[in-house]
Amino acid sequence: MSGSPYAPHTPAETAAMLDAVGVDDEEELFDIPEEVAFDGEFGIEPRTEREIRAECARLLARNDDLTEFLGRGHYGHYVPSVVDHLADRAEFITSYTQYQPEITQGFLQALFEYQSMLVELTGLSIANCSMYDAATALAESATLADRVRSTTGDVVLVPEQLREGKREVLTNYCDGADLTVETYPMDDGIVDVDALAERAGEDVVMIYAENPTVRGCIEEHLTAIGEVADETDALFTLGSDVVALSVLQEPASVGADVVVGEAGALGMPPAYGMGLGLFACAEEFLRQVPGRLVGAGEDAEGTRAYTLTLQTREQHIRKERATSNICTNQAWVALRAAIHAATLGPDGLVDLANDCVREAETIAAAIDDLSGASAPVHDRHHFREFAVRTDQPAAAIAGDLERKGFAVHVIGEHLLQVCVTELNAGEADALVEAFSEVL
Amino acid sequence: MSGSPYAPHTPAETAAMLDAVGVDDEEELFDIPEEVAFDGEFGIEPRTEREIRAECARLLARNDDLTEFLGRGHYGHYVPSVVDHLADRAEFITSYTQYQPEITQGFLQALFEYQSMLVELTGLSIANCSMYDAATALAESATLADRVRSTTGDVVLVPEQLREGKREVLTNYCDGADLTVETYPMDDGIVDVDALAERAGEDVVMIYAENPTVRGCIEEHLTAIGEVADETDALFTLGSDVVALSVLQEPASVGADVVVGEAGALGMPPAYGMGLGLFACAEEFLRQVPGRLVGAGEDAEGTRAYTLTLQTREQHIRKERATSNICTNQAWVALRAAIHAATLGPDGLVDLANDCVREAETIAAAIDDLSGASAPVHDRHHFREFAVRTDQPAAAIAGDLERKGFAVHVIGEHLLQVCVTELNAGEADALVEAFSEVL
Amino acid sequence: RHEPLLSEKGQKTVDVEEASPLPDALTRDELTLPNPSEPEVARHYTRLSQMNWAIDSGPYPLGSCTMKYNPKFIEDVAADPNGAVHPDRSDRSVQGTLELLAGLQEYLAAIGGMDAVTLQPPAGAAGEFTGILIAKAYHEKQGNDRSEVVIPASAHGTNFATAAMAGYDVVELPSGEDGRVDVEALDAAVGEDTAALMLTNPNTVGLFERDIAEIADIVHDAGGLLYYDGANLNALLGRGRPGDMGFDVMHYNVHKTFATPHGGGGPGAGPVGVVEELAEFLPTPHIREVNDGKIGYETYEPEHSIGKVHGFAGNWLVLIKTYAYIARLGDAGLSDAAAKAVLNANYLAEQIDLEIPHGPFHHEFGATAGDRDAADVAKGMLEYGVHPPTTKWPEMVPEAMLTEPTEAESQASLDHLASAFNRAYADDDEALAAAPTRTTARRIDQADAARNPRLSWQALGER
Amino acid sequence: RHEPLLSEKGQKTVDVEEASPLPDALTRDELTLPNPSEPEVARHYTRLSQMNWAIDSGPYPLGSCTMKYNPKFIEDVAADPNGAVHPDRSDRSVQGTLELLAGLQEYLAAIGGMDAVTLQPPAGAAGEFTGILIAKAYHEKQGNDRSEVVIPASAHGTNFATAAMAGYDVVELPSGEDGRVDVEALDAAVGEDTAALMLTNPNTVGLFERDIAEIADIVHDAGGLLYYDGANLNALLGRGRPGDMGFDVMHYNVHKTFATPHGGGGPGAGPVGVVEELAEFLPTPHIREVNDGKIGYETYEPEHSIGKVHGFAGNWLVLIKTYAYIARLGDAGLSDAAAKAVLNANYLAEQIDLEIPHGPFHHEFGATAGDRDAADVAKGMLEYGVHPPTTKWPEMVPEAMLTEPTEAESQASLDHLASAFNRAYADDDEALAAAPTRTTARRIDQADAARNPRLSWQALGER
Repeated sequence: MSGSPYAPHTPAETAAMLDAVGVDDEEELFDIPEEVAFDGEFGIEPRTEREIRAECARLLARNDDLTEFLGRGHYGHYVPSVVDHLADRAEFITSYTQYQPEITQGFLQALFEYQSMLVELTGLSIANCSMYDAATALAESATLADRVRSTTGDVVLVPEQLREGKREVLTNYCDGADLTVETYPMDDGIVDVDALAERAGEDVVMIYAENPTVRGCIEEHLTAIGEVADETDALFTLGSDVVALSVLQEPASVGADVVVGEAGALGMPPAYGMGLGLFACAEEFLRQVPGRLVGAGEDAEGTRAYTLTLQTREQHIRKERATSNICTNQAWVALRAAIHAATLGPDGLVDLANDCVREAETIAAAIDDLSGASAPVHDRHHFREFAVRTDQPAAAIAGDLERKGFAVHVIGEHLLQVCVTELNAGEADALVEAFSEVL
Repeated sequence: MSGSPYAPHTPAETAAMLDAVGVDDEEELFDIPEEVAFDGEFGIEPRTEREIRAECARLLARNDDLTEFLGRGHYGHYVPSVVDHLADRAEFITSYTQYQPEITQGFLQALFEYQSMLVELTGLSIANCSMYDAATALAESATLADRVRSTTGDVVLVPEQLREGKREVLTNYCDGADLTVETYPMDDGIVDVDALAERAGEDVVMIYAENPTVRGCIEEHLTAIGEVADETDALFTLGSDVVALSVLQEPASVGADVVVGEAGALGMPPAYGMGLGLFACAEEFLRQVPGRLVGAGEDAEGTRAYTLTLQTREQHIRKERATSNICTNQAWVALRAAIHAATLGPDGLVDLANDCVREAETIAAAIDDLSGASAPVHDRHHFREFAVRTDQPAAAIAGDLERKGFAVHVIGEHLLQVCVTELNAGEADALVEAFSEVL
Repeated sequence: RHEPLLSEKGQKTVDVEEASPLPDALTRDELTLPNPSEPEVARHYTRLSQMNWAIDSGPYPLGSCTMKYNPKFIEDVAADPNGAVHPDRSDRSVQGTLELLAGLQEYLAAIGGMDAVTLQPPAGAAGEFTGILIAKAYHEKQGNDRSEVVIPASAHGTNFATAAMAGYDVVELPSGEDGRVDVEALDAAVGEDTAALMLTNPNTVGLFERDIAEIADIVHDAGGLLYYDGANLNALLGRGRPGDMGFDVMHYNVHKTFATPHGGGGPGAGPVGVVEELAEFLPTPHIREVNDGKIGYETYEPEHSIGKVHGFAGNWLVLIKTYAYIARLGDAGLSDAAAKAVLNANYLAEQIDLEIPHGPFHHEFGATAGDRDAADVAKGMLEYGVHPPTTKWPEMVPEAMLTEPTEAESQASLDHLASAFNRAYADDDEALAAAPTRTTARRIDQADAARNPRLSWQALGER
Repeated sequence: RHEPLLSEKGQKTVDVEEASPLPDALTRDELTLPNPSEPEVARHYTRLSQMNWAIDSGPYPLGSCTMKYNPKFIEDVAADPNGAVHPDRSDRSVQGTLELLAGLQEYLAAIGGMDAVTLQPPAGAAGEFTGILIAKAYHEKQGNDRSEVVIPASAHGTNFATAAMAGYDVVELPSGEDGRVDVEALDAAVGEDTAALMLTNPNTVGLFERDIAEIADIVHDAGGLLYYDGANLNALLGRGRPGDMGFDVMHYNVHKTFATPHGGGGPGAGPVGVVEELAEFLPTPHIREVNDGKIGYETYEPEHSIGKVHGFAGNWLVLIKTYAYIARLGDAGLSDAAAKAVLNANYLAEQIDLEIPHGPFHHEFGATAGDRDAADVAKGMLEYGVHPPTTKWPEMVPEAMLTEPTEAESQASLDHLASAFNRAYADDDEALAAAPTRTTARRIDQADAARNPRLSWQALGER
């Protein structure tokens, strides 16, 4: 087969169609001046699907088989099979954005339910139906702050301990809005509220904090942070993830205006950083929300029906005055997260989150018992992950661990970070054993 | 969770239902006399789905990673991904037999199409919508021969070279019908027609032949065999498979009354012998066919519709006078075969079959070039597989090959058998190389 | 809503003689088949699937069929490419496969109270055939040719057909007044010609054969064997084991009891369990653990094996799913499945207006449509968006609607089902005769389809 | 046909303070969510899926969206568990992932005629943002602050929004008489403030910008860069490359050009290609081959990297599917995809009764509904079982029905689509206003939904 295997034309059909169009061959239909036409080759040899499956399997088998104790914003939880089976249904995965709601009620309802789950988890009234990932969701919250700013300032305050990728994405979005990103200090792993209060003021349009923090510490001063933001008219954006939100303080209860973070902690296996941006906010910002929103309405018979709504916020209507340029989002990943959450139910979610607390504590204590390391570095409650101080250089220890089959983060010269979920908890003893050999 | 994770009852629902039924707990509903009641334990510890997936993956990883050059009735061809994706759709795989045709038109049509493809491949008018495998299909053909016998005999004649499993299953079915299984000789891998003609006669109710034979030889005397059967009023049952039928002589054209064989050569990856019994026969035996048949009819609006038909042949109606005891069959495997055939189309099927001829020839010649082996043993055309004569004991050579990562059949003290399809053709050079080292 | 046949979407004829490297005499002339592109294949079968009811569509309360939810993860377990091996591999090269199957043999033996289990039979009916062949081989080895198999009238049709296939005469035992085996009639029917009694327990209207111990004594005293039809084992899990009740041989219907998907008709698997005395007759190959320090598991031929009932080792993909399901539930889950299956049947029975002649029933019940036609009521139920029960069987219940909700339905689902039941039962004859109207096809004339069999697109003139 | 909300099927409140090992001050009080069992989850989403149109349901001719068949095997390639790695793994431990991605970078560079490609942008719009940030970084490095981005009126809304997000003023260029860029107007609009011209080619009604060489000269002469919006690249495969036309930076929409599934809104991927001069500005991490004898591929930060546009490395699962699709088609297949996409658009155009103001078009065309309301005609098409085209956009075509069938439709499918088009177009206003009647939902009042936003089940009072 020299043509596309996915073009269904038989030679006879092609001939009939060319005839109907009135040309001898397809080339006549192209209106490309000679001077810019391409008649070279890409040099890509077509392969059969069997060959490509074998080729990609062979390539990916070159990845080392490590047990990952990695987190810092990208989390692996066990995704029940039912999530794959349902989300992979062709009617979901091969569909497009729901521009004709009468024949796309299924996906619209699923996204409406996803929004509703986020409303419950955050306590905020509005959740959109996805951003790309936690970093872009954070960045979009800054441009929202810019649009609704009630101060004269242009500073977005972020914690000094922040995943670099988030900071870089945030900076790129802030640049275009003439905002600048500055940091405030941390106190033993959580926000130094006094320092934050001192820094806050007229020039600050948004304060960002995380719970848990990038080092896995559970923030203890959320209410105080909310008060600082409130007093200085800054938007309070809280970063978290859908599993942590199941048990940690409800963002609305501490005065958060916006919640961003990683919703792909449910529904997605580790996928080299592919995520699902959670974005929720208070009712008052409804018309400034970036991204798509699904609303309930009625059809001509008065039956409840769902539709994309408030589209005048979006780029395809509002162009340069849109709330964001986002078009394609992560709808299918949101569907996966919703199915995963539904499968777990509130009991399963809370159990999962509680295990994230217990396991981190247990393993930190076991590492702390070893000579040559102390953990957790911060005297705080932890969620999923914690930092480890090492006597020897951290990079060398991580390298040794990798040779023994374990991956951990290096976050400083003498600092490692370890993340535990139910996916690797069974290997935690082996990790501690390996630590004892390489410290 | 101590109960079944697939029983949806919340404690409150269970209580309400018990109340409605008027009992305090479920145990009251069981009417089992103490003397036969079981109050022990099975000793089966429940595991989570994650644990079971890991456990089974670990177990199956203990299977050696061999390149299989194995056939002899169970063939591996590449199954396009689209087959899995479509056949795994819940509406197909979680459905039951189509006892209510008005809401199961989809599966009925798919099975009707499967039957139609077999009608085309065999040239016979009737194909059922599956038997368990080639062996049971062969056995059912003998009981059909018994029911329609026009001779006074009770002998079923089979080739001396026949897969043992087929012969054993056939014998078990024949026993109950008071039939006996006898063999006729082969001549250099195919039927010795003269010997067969001599043996045939009044006492023979059925003659079975295969094309290709169990050793991969393409039968050259089909017409003559058909004539022998015709002249002696024996039923002529021909064994084959759906790929071979795409190019080899059409069974109807050589006088076959029944075609049996392996239809799982399409649609199924190697599955430890799990198969799909092909069963087709001439119109005259319609009411003696074993197994299910899907027919076209009309609904109340006169629209074409499909339904299970001629069910009075079946056990659930006719009980001990049924044409077979078969109830659950291999419907989903038939669906897979149909999707695979549709995806290939006639061009793809013929190409696949032609490659089965060419590859076998090429590799036999390459092995023949080695000292210490000759191939093919039979001076015939081959399909997919061929026998190899070895100077050294075959079992030892096969063991050596296995240590080098290749699996072949041992079929005699100095006989091996090698089967080539597109799945292993890419490794054929390596096999020949390995042969050269171990012969 | 009509989906054309593949053949109606375009076929192609290939000149095989021309294309084949073989001599013309060995090939067919040509081959004509549909030639859709992959996108067309995907749409065709996606559409067909949407025209098909399934357990994932809603309740499927077919009595004696046990259509329960099929956990999705068992599909992923079965899809492991390391399990995709050829059956002729050497034992030492497929230790993983053998260990898993040996583990399943043990699970099933424990659940049935049996001493040994073969996994070879590819379906329940094949299991019956295997079991009866084992009984026959046992009697023959005893030098004791027997000619009859006794079967209650309420048994599945397969029992009768199986006995006949194995060459036995069938002695049909009418149901007793209470819907169970009439022990006196059994005593009269059993004798020196009795090879076996085939019994379903609970029986096909969900009644436990309370006299099973006495029944077993009668059959055993006459030198016969007791065969257990596993169709209703789901109701007994953890509360009764055929082996403890005196059964000598049994089959398991894994799709009914262990949630393997039925696939629109199959594949199933019908493992057979036997007591120690019968183990030597099991089909070949059988799997056992070895402890000679070399390999862990091996296949072998039992000493007096009946040979084979399947060309290879049965339906592997179904067996591995069975293993995964049993492992998921464990003792407590299996026991709960039975409890909830029985609760659901009893709860549903409370909600419907139809009379149920026999009880106390377990996981299923035979309601009677009385003076209504059960098949018509079933069509009426289609109108209300559910799949109806099995109709007009077993015969001991007039106009029977044999109903088995399984443990996988919620209270809300049962209420919905009951409502459909009651509405259809209350509909007038005219409405029932017109039903269904909202389905892919309207009422299909099955009698006409049987009178004028058109079994292929060729027969429709579509080639 | 209505499917209740999950919340309507039963919720549960968990006392989190009680359940959590954390101090109460650090936890929420309680959590209330639906608690369906797995069987109920399966039925809920199975039902929802059946209420959703998809490419596997039928043609999806949304202009500029390029909804083509998604080969199934690319899903299996993406499901490989060996690819499920964390982004913070060391380079040496994920050589397979890096090699595959490096291979994709090369494929895309060859197809676009670019020198370097980043795979990080998670969607087309993110690709635009990346490209414009690169242009901005380039100008800044030149010490050459520019404030404007020029965009034709017919461009996608994302172009305008992207330029604004990057801090640029937008200069909108009205379409010329012939539907293409008016070169004189462009000449007038471009100057020393011009950072870039963003251009889609073929444009959004399928017209090739024949003057592209002159356009490129004008922009380049003014010191600006040329940005290529890859939305319509499917039409050019093998016949024209943005790099050869003078474009400096471009994004690829992999779902449009390379058949990755759109997933009901996403995820996508928007790789960005640049000419050599701009490679130093690409996002970090970038992937390159190393030849120091140790490892094969590494990630690194380009010298003047713009930093990041995604928290990690983009949408991996989409990228691997892209690789598999390109590998499947190869040169000839890609070229044929473009040929058939253009043939299909032209054939379909021949079959419909609506006027098409501009041509010659390639893979899509902007038909006009004339004095009919395009959105109403679209609803009318739903009545005939197809998905309608994009409506009322771009504005250069009055009552536009922007139609793109893609290469994946057969002649029969196009005929069916044309028939739906023509029937709806011929229906009277009343019929159109009443349409659709046979869909899951009837016509939905979107204005009312926007006036009274209810965006959660809580807002519906369903908690």
